[in-house]
Amino acid sequence: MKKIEAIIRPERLEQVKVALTDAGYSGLHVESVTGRGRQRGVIHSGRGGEHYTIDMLPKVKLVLVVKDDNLEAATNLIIETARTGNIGDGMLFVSAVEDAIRVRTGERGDSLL
Amino acid sequence: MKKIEAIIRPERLEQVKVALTDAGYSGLHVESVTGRGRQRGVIHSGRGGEHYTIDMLPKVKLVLVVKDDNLEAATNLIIETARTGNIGDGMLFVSAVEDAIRVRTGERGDSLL
Amino acid sequence: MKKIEAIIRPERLEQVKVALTDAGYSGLHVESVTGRGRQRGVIHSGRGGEHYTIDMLPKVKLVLVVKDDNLEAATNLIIETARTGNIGDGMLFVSAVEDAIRVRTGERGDSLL
Amino acid sequence: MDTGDTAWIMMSTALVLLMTPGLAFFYGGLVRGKNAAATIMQAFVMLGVAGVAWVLWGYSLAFGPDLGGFIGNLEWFGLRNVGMEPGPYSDTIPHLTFMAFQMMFAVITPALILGAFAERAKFSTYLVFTVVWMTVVYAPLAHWVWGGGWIGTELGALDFAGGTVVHINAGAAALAGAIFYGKRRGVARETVPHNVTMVVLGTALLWFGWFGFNAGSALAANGGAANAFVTTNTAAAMGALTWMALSWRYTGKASIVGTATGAVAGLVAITPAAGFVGEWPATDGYLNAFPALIIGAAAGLAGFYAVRLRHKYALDDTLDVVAVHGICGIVGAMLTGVFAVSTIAGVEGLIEGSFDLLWRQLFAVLASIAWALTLTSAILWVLNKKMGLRVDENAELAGLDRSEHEEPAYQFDEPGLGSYSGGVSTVVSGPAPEVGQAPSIHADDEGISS
Amino acid sequence: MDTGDTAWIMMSTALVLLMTPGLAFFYGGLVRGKNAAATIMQAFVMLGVAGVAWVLWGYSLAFGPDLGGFIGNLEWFGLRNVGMEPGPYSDTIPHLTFMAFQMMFAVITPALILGAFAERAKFSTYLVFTVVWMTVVYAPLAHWVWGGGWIGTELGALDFAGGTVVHINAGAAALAGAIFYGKRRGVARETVPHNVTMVVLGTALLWFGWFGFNAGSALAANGGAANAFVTTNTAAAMGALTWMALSWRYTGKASIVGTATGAVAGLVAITPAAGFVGEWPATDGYLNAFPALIIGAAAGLAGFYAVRLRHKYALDDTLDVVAVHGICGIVGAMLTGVFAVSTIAGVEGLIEGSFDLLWRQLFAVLASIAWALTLTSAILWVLNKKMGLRVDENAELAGLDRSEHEEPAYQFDEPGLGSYSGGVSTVVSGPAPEVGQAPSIHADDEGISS
Amino acid sequence: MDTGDTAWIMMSTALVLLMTPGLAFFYGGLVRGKNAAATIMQAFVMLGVAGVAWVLWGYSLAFGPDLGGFIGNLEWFGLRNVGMEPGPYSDTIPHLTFMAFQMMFAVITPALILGAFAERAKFSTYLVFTVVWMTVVYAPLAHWVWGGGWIGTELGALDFAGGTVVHINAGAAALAGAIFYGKRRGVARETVPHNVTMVVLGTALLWFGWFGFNAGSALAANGGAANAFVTTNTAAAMGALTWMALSWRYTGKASIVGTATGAVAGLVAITPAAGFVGEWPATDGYLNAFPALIIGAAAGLAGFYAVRLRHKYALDDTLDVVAVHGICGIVGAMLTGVFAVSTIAGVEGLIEGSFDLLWRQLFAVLASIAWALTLTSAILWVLNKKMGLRVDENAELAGLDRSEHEEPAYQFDEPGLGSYSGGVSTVVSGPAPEVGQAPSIHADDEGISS
Ligand SMILES: Nc1ncnc2c1ncn2[C@@H]1O[C@H](COP(=O)(O)OP(=O)(O)O)[C@@H](O)[C@H]1O
Ligand SMILES: Nc1ncnc2c1ncn2[C@@H]1O[C@H](COP(=O)(O)OP(=O)(O)O)[C@@H](O)[C@H]1O
Ligand SMILES: Nc1ncnc2c1ncn2[C@@H]1O[C@H](COP(=O)(O)OP(=O)(O)O)[C@@H](O)[C@H]1O
Repeated sequence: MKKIEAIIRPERLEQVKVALTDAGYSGLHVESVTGRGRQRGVIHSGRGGEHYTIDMLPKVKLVLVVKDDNLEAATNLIIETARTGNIGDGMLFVSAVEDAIRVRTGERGDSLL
Repeated sequence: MKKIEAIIRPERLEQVKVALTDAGYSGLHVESVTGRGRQRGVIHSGRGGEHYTIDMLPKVKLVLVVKDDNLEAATNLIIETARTGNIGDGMLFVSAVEDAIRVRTGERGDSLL
Repeated sequence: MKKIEAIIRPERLEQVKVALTDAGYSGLHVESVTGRGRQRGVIHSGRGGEHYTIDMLPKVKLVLVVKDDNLEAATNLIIETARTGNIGDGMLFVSAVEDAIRVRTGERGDSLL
Repeated sequence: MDTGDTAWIMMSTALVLLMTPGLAFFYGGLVRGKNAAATIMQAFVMLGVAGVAWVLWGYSLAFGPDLGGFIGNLEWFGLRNVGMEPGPYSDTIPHLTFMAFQMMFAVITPALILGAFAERAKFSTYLVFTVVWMTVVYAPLAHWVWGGGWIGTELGALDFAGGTVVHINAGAAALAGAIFYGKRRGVARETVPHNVTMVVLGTALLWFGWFGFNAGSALAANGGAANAFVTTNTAAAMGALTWMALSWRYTGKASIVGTATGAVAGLVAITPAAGFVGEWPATDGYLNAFPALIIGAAAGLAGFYAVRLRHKYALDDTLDVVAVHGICGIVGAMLTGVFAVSTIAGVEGLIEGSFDLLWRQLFAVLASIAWALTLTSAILWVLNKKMGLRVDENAELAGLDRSEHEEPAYQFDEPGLGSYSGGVSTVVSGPAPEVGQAPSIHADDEGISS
Repeated sequence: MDTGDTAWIMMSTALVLLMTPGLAFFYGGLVRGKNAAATIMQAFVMLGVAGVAWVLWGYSLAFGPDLGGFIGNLEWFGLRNVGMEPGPYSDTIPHLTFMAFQMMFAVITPALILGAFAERAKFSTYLVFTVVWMTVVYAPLAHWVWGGGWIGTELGALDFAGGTVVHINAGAAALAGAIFYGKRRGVARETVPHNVTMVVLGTALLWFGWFGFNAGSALAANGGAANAFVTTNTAAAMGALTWMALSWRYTGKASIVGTATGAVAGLVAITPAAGFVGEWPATDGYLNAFPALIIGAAAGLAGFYAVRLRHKYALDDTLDVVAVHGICGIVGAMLTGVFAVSTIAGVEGLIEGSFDLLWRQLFAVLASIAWALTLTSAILWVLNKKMGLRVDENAELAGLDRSEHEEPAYQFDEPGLGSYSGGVSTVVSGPAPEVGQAPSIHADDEGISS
Repeated sequence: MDTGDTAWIMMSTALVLLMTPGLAFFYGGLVRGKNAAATIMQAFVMLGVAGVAWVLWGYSLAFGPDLGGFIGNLEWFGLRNVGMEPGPYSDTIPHLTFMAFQMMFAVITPALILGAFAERAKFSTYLVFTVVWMTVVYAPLAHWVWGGGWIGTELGALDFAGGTVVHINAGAAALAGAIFYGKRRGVARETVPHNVTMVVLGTALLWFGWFGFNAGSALAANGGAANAFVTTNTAAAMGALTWMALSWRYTGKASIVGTATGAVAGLVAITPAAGFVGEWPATDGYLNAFPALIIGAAAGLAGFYAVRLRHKYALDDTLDVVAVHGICGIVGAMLTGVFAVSTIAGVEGLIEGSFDLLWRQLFAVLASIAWALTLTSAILWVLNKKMGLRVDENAELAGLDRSEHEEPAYQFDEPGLGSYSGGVSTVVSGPAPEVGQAPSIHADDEGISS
């Protein structure tokens, strides 16, 4: 089992979700984060006619645990749907998950995903 | 060291926290997430007399890092306390943690957990 | 690649961010969490002249994915900058990351970090 | 008819109207976020419920031609012959204006009670309760005190703007409410207010509107109104400072919510007294500010310790209606008997040496409590049997916003993020579920029971 | 001059002023969080825009000396000779007070329209639109109805406080707006209100202010004002209950936002009727409350089903201005023809047996719709060509708060946390970008296009 | 006595009362979320503090029988002989009403100052400061200008509703405050407003209340009040548009907070002038709107550039009180000398060819600044020695809501989630810590110092 953590633009979440649903990935969860990378920040205008650069930008972290076999496909799907081609599109990290358990039933393993 | 990430119902968090305390797990943290799985969504009523289904549901992600030996016990405790038997009870993921460090003292390792 | 998850005081985030920038770590993201550990909680005063202890404290989870070589340096930097010496300074967890991908370009691996 | 008086009472009516949303925000800020919108709704909807019931039958029962000192008859049903000319209660303002002014009192009084059973009340039962309560409990008491009934005319107790009719009445009903509804689930003693800024907003609107409540009760724009205006502000200010000082004494911190609550406590206590107290001693007008200062301070003290006492006992009067409206209302009604002066009130209070008024005040207080407590208990007992007072456990844990209205108060984030949000993916507009057979708050979930 | 009348109309003017922020919060609560501040701004800024334009030319065009029944001339430009003495419209209040009272109507009417194209309007074009619209559409219609023009004097249709001038006018303009602006991107049918508590706050301020709007339109503190005050409150209460009941019927839940909307619908519908209806039947004053109750209920019904109907069609009238102001305005204007009674209105409505007024009302309604729809469409067509009505897709997805104002509504958390926050690290105060060539909302980003 | 005048001034008093909560929200929205409740509290508590101090000694010092043109004596202590009959300041309203109206000015003026040292002030010291300041700085200045003292009677400078007494006074005190309190920790130049919707709410309440402030200062419901009402609205509208245009010019975006601030700037500047300007030129009443339009525009310009200037220097006047109240107050006081006309003000301004008034205005401005700056500095210097003005670093970083009041403004989420929430697990109600020895905000933590 692999965990995909994709930090993407909030505006793209809806499309990515739909794409994942269509591809059969129903389980997922998202968190609200702020991040920085290449993108320098977001501009805020003050009442004195100034610009402030806020160095942390609002992003969404989408977390998806998949079977090892689906990793490549899910990764590509997310990347392609989330991409706009501009700085700030985000990053995706992959790590290993050892077990998954359904709280309701206590079932374990790959079959839950 | 193992990391347990349990995505559970917000309404059950208090009980799970108490159960963990009683069992001696004092350290933990929680995040507010929204997720979807088997549960189809939450219903919202509009002023025009319609129902909207919001496909993402509010959940809590409880994160607990435990010694390898305690994994099974902690997992079971969380599952049992968080369970209501209805769809939407959540999922629990386990992954490996390589190190833990206390910021205040710089101490490392299993003994912190 | 390693993932550092540092749960620190919200008040120290700004300094840690600046220190990381100065040391050349530009990419990172943060999440708002509440946690408990050694610290017993935060006090709330009610209108009836009572104190309530809220057992969960607001913390920031700073997430930083680094090359294996930089793990030690980044960890120390965070610990030192986030430390105040009082209970409640937080914990830092390290785990393995298998891959990193830039959404915009599809590039992979260590060189992104 | 006098245009100045009419202008002032129309304006006062508008001010009192604003108190109900003020109360909605005061209460709404104090509850937990998952009940914020539902609590605000419970207060706000009274503008509709009592607004309609009052013009239909409420006004006629309370102020219509007297039946044996006990209640008005239904001659004025649907505002029959309540018109643009002055009515029996004032020569200088239109009868309709007097009716509208009184309506706003009938709107806010049932809303006050909801604080006792906030965060667990079933909305449908609540609506039935308020209609019955306004008709059966409120209208007769208003008649007794102001509509030509026995308390005002025979007993001769004083109640300038609603110490008995509004606050003691609501406070006693709240006691019955807290008992009959029972405790909230999973709440140790008190919860943390979800929005302190909203509490202050509500308090500000209440304070602002209370000038209409009290100074408007003079039914004229004259010196009496001016006096009521000043005593009102002074008691509120003193109540706020007193409560703030007490919270500071006990926790080492000045409580913001406590300061706001103290202002409300002061306003409650001055309500029955506002237009009757002022000069002290009467002979040379020395220290006109003191009666109101003392009443405000007494209200702050009484309210604060009543809240502490309530914490000691098992009573889950969620928003402390008994303490703030019941106890402070009693304090105000009794101190009216102390500080009333003949030059203003036309009757001597204790400071002019007469115990007489004090006894009459006590009697009126006890009669109001007995009346409200008994009847409210009876109503709640029946409603509990027939409809159920509370939502079920799942609904209570999920919060009333979601379970009773399917409308969370806040959705700050982008769809798919944050707490109660999510992308609107499907719009299901039919088939309509039957009324009464409400759907589960989850699309495919039988509930979230433990 | 009468001090009581003057006091009441000054106060009414202040009350109507407060309705524009009220509307700002009503609308602001209904939109998504990323557009909250921008939507509030669009309403709030009308206090500035129309506040200046009205004293310069608007008042003179609408109420200045008549030119052929069609428009006022510019003799009163810049308030020339509009002074402290009574003017032609009332003997008992200063001319300036009448002017100020009317100004507040000119402030809120353009603001009403923005609900139709909320969440996508370009701010600069919006400003130009409102100035042109107030001058070209609003001022003439106000003149026709109240300023000595043909609808009021020749046709003899009734409009007490703005059924045609304000609500039908704004509703028809909103229809044009929804069509010309087109649908929001990525929104299926409706979005979830981001802050229900703010919706209720806005409704409360609207209801409070509406007493000035309607009872103030009597231009005196007399029985007529008292009657308008009571009909206003009654229709609002009944509208709220009606809409609540309907939402309950269809979803099994009492909608909070629906109850608030129902109150607004009732207020809209009673506006043209407020000072003309009341007694029913006129002879013995029986059931004075009923005309307003019926108008409120009709507004709740009409508004509710109009919203449902709108959902069926592709029209993205974001905040249902057509339904709530257009349709309910028409309902009110027509029912004025039904319930007007000669003792109050000086002319017989249908309940006194005469169809005459009803036809005149219908004609006035149709004329207002035709006028507003045609001219608003023409203005929007031109503005779309010249300036563009909408923001681009990136800006719309990011939300107007960030893209049009660079000021997110909320920043609750510590810098670096939560949604739209972050540590303020660099302050760039120059070089100033050229006006019109607005910088990207991201510091080094060409936009977020898909 | 006149009922219309009395109705208007009672209503005006209520309106001015509402300005203090309005200011609380204006300021509260501008600060960071961790200081929101505390900032609101600092303004709100003035209703208690000044409300009590004023009826005890404040009114007597400011308006009581004159002592050498400098201050009133204490004959009216505790409202002794301040009663329901008209007093020396007006024949048509009760003395108590005049007293109450003036009280609301004494409530809001100290609250204005807090913006200069927001986000770092120690609450206990702040309370002491406000009581002393109201007594030592405000009361004498009010006496000089309005209470029969030397500025009003001998110098003959004009101040209709508080340009010197309220705004310049508070602005100069704010300058001393920003200097003595010093800069906030870790704040580069400015922070991001945590709630723009709250800023607009505050502005709306201020604007609404300002009609009472200015038009109420006519002390009658007459043509003069009507004129003050209109000039007030016009200057506010123009101030808002001017500031909006300037922010657009510099950032390419229309600033929402800037537009709101511009409205406040316009309201500040028109305050001394409201009832004295209008006709221009006086002879044929041409262009009555223009003086107010010019004053509003001047205020927008002056305020905007004063904010920019302040950013250039090290002064941490957190919420720009010096710019918005000090500078715009000076602009208004001076332009009163320009636009006052003899038909309204009884004295000729510059536009009628006389420089005389302008010099008197300048002298009054300079005297007010010198007075307020010197005395406020002295008070702050002493308080800093004796009590300390600021909270310590840990408290400032944690935010005043938690450190000074232990009441975070917002707790939106379920217990255990989100920012400042958590399950209430233990209720510790005793033993009470000693006053002054406040507990740490963390249950077992010695603080969060770096
Ligand atoms: N090393 C890292 N560790 C943790 N998060 C990172 C790291 N690098 C980037 N991120 C996250 O990824 C987001 C996108 O990165 P960014 O460089 O802005 O986009 P792009 O890939 O288009 O240049 C950042 O906002 C941040 O949240
Ligand atoms: N593959 C997955 N990856 C990430 N999160 C998941 C995954 N599957 C489920 N979840 C999370 O677990 C939650 C519970 O799952 P759900 O299917 O609704 O409950 P149940 O197990 O009772 O059927 C979801 O809301 C989602 O947040
Ligand atoms: N075992 C754990 N699993 C997950 N989070 C933990 C664990 N232990 C501590 N934490 C997190 O670390 C934070 C700091 O720990 P705490 O014990 O309060 O500080 P200190 O290290 O100064 O004693 C806690 O608030 C909690 O969020």
